[in-house]
Amino acid sequence: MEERAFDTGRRPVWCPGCGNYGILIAVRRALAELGLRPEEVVVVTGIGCHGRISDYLKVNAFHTIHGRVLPLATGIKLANPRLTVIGHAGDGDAYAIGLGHLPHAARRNVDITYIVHDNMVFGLTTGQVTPTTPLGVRTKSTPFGNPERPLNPLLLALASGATFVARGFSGDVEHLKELVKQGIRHKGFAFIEVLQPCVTFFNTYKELKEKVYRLEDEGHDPTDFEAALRLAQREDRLPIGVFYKVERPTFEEAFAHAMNPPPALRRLAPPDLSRLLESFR
Amino acid sequence: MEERAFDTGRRPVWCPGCGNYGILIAVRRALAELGLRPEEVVVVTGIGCHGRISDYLKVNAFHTIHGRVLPLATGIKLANPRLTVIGHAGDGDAYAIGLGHLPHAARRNVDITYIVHDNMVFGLTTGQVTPTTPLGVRTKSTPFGNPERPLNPLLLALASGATFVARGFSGDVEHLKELVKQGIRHKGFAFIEVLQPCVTFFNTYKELKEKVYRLEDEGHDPTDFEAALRLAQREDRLPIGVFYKVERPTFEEAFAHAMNPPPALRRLAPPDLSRLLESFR
Amino acid sequence: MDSGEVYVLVAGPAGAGVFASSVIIGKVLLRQGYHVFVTNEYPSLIRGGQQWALVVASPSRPVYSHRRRVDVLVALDRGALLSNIGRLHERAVALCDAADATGDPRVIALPARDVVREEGGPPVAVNTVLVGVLFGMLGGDLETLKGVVRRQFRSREVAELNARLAERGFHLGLQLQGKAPARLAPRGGGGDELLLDGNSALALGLLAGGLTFFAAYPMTPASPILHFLAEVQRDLGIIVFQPESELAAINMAIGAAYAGARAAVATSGGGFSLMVEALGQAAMTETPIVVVNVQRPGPSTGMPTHTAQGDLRFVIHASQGEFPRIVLAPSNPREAYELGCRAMNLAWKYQVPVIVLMDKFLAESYWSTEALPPLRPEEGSVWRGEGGEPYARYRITDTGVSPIAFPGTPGVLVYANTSEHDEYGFGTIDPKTVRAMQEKRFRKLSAIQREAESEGVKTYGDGAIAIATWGSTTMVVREALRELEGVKLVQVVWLEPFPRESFAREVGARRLLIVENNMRGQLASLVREHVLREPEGFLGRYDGRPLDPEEVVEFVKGFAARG
Amino acid sequence: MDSGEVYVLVAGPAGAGVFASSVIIGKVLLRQGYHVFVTNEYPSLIRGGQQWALVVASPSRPVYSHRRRVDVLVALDRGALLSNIGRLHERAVALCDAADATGDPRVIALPARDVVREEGGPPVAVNTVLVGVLFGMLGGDLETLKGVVRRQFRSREVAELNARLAERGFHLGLQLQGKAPARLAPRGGGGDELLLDGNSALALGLLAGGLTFFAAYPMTPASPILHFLAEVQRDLGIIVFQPESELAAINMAIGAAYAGARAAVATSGGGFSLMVEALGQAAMTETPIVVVNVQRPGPSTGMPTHTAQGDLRFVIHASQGEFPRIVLAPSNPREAYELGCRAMNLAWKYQVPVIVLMDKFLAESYWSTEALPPLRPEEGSVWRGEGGEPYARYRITDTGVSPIAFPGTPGVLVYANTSEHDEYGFGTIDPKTVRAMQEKRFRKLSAIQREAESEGVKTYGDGAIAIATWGSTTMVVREALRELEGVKLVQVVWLEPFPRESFAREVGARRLLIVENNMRGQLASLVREHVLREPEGFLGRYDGRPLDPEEVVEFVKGFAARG
Ligand SMILES: Cc1ncc(C[n+]2csc(CCOP(=O)(O)OP(=O)(O)O)c2C)c(N)n1
Ligand SMILES: Cc1ncc(C[n+]2csc(CCOP(=O)(O)OP(=O)(O)O)c2C)c(N)n1
Ligand code: SF4
Ligand code: SF4
Ligand SMILES: [Mg+2]
Ligand SMILES: [Mg+2]
Repeated sequence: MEERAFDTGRRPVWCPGCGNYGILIAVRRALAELGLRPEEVVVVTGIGCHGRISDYLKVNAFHTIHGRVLPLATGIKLANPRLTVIGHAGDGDAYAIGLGHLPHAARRNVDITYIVHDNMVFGLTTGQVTPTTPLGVRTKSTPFGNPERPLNPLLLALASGATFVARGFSGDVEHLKELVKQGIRHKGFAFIEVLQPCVTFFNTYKELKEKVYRLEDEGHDPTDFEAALRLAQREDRLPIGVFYKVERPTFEEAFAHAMNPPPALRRLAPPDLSRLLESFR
Repeated sequence: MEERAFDTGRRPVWCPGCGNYGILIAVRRALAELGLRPEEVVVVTGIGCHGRISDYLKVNAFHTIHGRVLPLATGIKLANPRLTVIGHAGDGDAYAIGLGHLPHAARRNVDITYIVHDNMVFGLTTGQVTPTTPLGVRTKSTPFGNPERPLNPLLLALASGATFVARGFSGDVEHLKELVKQGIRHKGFAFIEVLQPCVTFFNTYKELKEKVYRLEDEGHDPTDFEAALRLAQREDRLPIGVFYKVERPTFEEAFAHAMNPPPALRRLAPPDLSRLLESFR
Repeated sequence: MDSGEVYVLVAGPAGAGVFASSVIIGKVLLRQGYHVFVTNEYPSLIRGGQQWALVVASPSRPVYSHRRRVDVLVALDRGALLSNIGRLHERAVALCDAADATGDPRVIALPARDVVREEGGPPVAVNTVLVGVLFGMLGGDLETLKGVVRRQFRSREVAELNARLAERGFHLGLQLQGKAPARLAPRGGGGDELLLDGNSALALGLLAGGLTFFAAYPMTPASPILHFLAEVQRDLGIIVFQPESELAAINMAIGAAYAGARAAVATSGGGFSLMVEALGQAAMTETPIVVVNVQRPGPSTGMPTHTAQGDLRFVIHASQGEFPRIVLAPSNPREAYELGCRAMNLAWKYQVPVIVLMDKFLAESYWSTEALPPLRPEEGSVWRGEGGEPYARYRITDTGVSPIAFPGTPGVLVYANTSEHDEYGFGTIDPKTVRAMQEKRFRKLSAIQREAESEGVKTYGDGAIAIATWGSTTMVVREALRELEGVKLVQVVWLEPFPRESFAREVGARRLLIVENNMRGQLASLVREHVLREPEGFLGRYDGRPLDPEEVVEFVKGFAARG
Repeated sequence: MDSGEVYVLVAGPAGAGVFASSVIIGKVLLRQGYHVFVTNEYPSLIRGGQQWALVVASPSRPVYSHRRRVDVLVALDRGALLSNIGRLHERAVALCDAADATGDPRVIALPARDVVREEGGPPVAVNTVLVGVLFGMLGGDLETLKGVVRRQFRSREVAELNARLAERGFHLGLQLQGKAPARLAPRGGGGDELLLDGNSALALGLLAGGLTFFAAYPMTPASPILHFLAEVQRDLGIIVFQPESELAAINMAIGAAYAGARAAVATSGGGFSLMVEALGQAAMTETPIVVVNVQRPGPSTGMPTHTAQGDLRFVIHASQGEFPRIVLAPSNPREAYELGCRAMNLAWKYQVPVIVLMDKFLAESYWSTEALPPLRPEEGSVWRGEGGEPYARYRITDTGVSPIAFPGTPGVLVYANTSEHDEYGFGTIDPKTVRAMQEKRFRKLSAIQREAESEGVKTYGDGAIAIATWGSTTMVVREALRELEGVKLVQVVWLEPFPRESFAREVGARRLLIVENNMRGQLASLVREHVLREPEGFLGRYDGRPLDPEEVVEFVKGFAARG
């Protein structure tokens, strides 16, 4: 497969310089390098600038409502575990309105990859505060500065029991591509937080460029949970890479009784209810 | 104030032996010992067995819908910071349907006390799985055993930036009372997870009795975040007490401009809009 | 008493086995060839509240609902005796343990607790003894009783203990035959019949309709659907589970349906409220989905364990914007089964959300029901990838229905989009396309409307007065019809789209009364809107209880008398 | 051109200053004594999409809405020129930079970018030059223009730069006066008038109604209300913030209102969907709350930046169970201001949820508006603890309204309960109490209905044909009325409770047409339901655009011609 096999040919409408371009390319390349066929992949996208990615990724897609990427993706994966399911959410989508689903997807360990385009701002609605906007930043909804301490998504994912926790940077496409590949290969819930500058409403490009470094460069054992917790709290510099990784049974496995074939591939037939009816006699 | 000043005189309808009794008594005593007057306290209760507590606590109360204790309590506190606001939620209420609010209340650091009656089961709806039900446990909705790894509420609260994180046990009323007092005194978001056996649907009383120990007994510095993270992960034994405590500005302080007097105590008067209208000329 | 009917009320505190006893009594009567109906009332408490269950049985005619009559009260504690004795008629009797008895001459004190103690049973088993007494007194069949009792318990030991207790009670009862306010007249038959509650029937219907994915967050009175399906999931090889909220449940179900599962969810009003946004998502993406709403009294938390029909307008109009949907309301378990299956098939045929509107009274009452007809899932408008033009998920067609393919189909990409989109699913704001898409979605409505007209209205009896109802209230009115002449009952089964022509035709020039379990007359408002007709009378009940047939009779007679 | 009116279309890519230019043009015209209307259209994109704004001005009569006419196109790039030139009439002109020009004789190529470069401005400032050209050509007043331009920018330096650019453009424009398709005829006055958009007006109304707590999660097209209030919160000493979701927003607002704040929230359809459960909570606890829903086309995500009136039935029936509520729909900024304040006062008077239903066309269009009348908050049914009997939050009263006290009131405990409750707020299932509470809540409706009848319907003109509308469509029809004779416009301002008597009286025996920005005729369905009358005709538009006055004229004339 080539990268362009995953290109719908539509021209992205993101602002020039937007970090979403880097993510788009990283994902296309990852899919191509994994040798996946477009029809066996489903992306689920939230509402926001990030969500446009389903117009540009030539795979199956569900552009869902704001904040519900995880339940949608979970339903898809359970119905047909043979599909490769990837969720794309924004920081507003994932950490504001949709936050209630994240810890559950993590502990449930459903085998999907969840890529959060974290630009620390609501892009599509023209620049309001999100849960990851730094303290004090002025936005349209915080004209006197954000009064809320930002959320630490990595720490939250770790605390929730996620089995694969990584951070990427849209400005390092090759590295991000590798993370996406690892995330897709990981059997279980893969959480990838991507630092993605929004050049129009919160341009963090320069600062991120300076602060970001690859975990591999300083050495880190991704099976070390304590170390992952510590690294996730680092603020002076921002490590990118796989913070933590562990194998655990996936949620689909709990439904082995329903997977032969899975619901989506089942031939319709009248069920035999006679045994069930016994209890009503 | 005496404990019975906080008794509505209604007889609780909880099952005999239910852990909610212990919580009720601990809260009444805490309020009495803090010398609070019933009319300056508001409890917000969720839907579930725990939520009945507002029938038995003689203070102001809002018995809200399932899962919304935190936003309700936040609104109340912002409107009138002079009130002492206490939220009571169940594990279903707080960690299932209402989980999306917890990390935000924590990082926002609104000055309320949040007491979670964690019986690891949906009590009022007659015994289904919740996010804290241990793996493998059979309930009405998991007749073949719970397939989901339980959530660790303390770890989650710590990861979310809560400024006061504690665990209590309904079977140790005196100790719980002290925690509630500390929680109420804490200026900021105080999270108190209470282990509360449900004798009818998931009787953990014996096991908890064995596993629980007081943090004070082994010594712990509640300003040590790393230690708190470690203790929160302990499973062989279950420490109760204050895991972590730190002072940070509260959310109300961000609205100092609106607090003289606060919205709830404002005299109604037509606002002067003339300055605002200038921008429309 | 007339025609051998018997009305038994079992009452006691929560946890004392009131419901189990009522089902045992109902099943014994069913096995003895009776038509049976069982209903109950209980507070939203785990312990401490009083609850009751009424068993009605007739040897000769279908029992549609309860009545106010009680022949025998089985009181499981003194509180139950005190709070229910007022419901007994003159010749009725109350059975209770000696320690609970009062001086009322109708009270029969029995050594029930002693029997339990002698047999080494737990205190709670006193109900089994009293059920035994009941059948001894009424002249029931001991073996049938013991058989039913045994099957109620999983553990063999407990089953045998309870069979013994029932037998001992039975012998005590034999001595009371003189006091019996009724006598059983066993008839043959009943072998094929089921004693079925609305929730289970609905669940069976969903299964018959091909259900493979069910997600629900518990909510009284819909939770038993989840419990039932969770229990049978391994037998049927389907996915059943409880996610973190109703928001999660419906979005997972929509995801599953998009992927190709036959998915449904069930909840009550508060949970339905949380599903409103996703309902619109299902509509916009044309993802088939069945949503069951088992109504309880609102607003808000309201009365979790009581009954109402207050959500009709809500479910018809829920979610922003305009889209076609189907709303079906069964009145009894048989219809719950049929409409559960029909809902699945309609959703997959038209790719619209289908809502099944139940209520607590239907959901948690039991009716003896003839063997369920075999029903089957229909593939609907699914497209499994047989060649042709390039696949477009939202192909504009004459019927408005576009073939639905599932991801994974070779050579096909499926793009579902909650934003307004073109035929391929790509977002668009082009006014022509937008309009065409909106019209495409609504074009389905003409076929759906035809189905509504052809099967959306049922009638019973005839006369110069028409009574219109929907849902379980239909059963109450059917019961009332026994005492009414000149009345035609018009049951609206399809509430949306409203079968306006059939309804108008069936009502004709009759004077029209509407009876509903709500305050404001929601069916009445639909009749005004769609038939431009003001009903001549409205009877509503809104205290959390189903209507009594007696009050319906009184209302209709009063109306007829006024001319 | 007739009566000195002028229709200017500004078009360009997102980020090029289309809206800012249109507001500058509008304000200059306003200052020159014109009646002004500005509306716009844009895709839901931050960059890259084409957007436009139309400015309509008349020296002599109020402008109610847009028309299809365009006299001058100000094209900020070539794409804008190409995609909008088709909208120009024969004598119209298009102003653009020389590099963007085409051969169309109506196109006037200008050295706009050169001017910007010479003055050292950023490329985006080309719009200011072209606005200058426009006023030079039309004969506007330079000082007024420069004043308005200056005030548009915060930084003094940028303001001066833009004033210079406008002046240079103005001088270029002076040379084009011969080509001008219209000429400004400055009149006096206009000093007190505002150029006000619906969203800001609504926000001002909430403030006038005593708003002290506002929480909203951004959602187009309601977000500007949040932005406006967030900006002014310190001036007014109120709490404004953005929580994690709409679920949080409304529940916080309800908490704040319970505690004693005057609280409101604003959202669009998807967010309203998420507020449905809490709406019922407000109703059951009788906590006053104002919910603003700025409609956009659904279903689901639909078209975020476009307009529709598709949520009417939804908001009237949202949430389980039955409870009274009020739904108000302003048609223009003046009404948005008045009804914003009225909504607050009604909510606190009756302790019911009040919904203000706006739409994108109203919310983001600007109308020149006379100085706003001073309005004031009314205390309503608040009880500040002056003695008497022991306080009961849900005291049963003749009006159904129970005095509302706030926690902290000495000697008083306030228990709000979403479960059905007794007078003190304690949970109950007692049938009598339950019924009494339900009746108490609905008893408010008779007073509310009287208010609806007295102020819920407005009319314009008269004749044998009645046209009924609601919301911003009213403005389009008022514009159309200029070309129609014998038509009475009946605007329904209160949609719930429906002012059935006033409506029926105002329509009388006239033939009734209904015009709405939706497909299915939702006001029409209310008329059927409440007035038992089938409208003789319906005109709906559902492509995300407001109706054009021209199509209304055509529709009405066609109808009249058919007899
Ligand atoms: C229920 C609901 N509320 C609000 C919105 C409006 N909305 C659309 S996108 C968005 C925020 C997007 O922010 P984020 O997820 O960070 O995405 P970004 O645009 O930054 O990529 C919001 C609030 C919506 N579509 N639905
Ligand atoms: C929106 C909504 N969904 C579901 C319910 C039904 N419900 C009532 S209580 C409850 C669970 C209670 O569990 P928990 O919070 O653990 O409280 P407990 O009874 O164990 O104290 C549920 C699901 C509801 N009231 N509202
Ligand atoms: S607004 Fe920000 S996130 Fe959105 S496209 Fe532009 S740069 Fe990217
Ligand atoms: S069901 Fe459990 S939590 Fe509820 S009252 Fe009984 S013991 Fe307590
Ligand atoms: Mg973002
Ligand atoms: Mg619980």
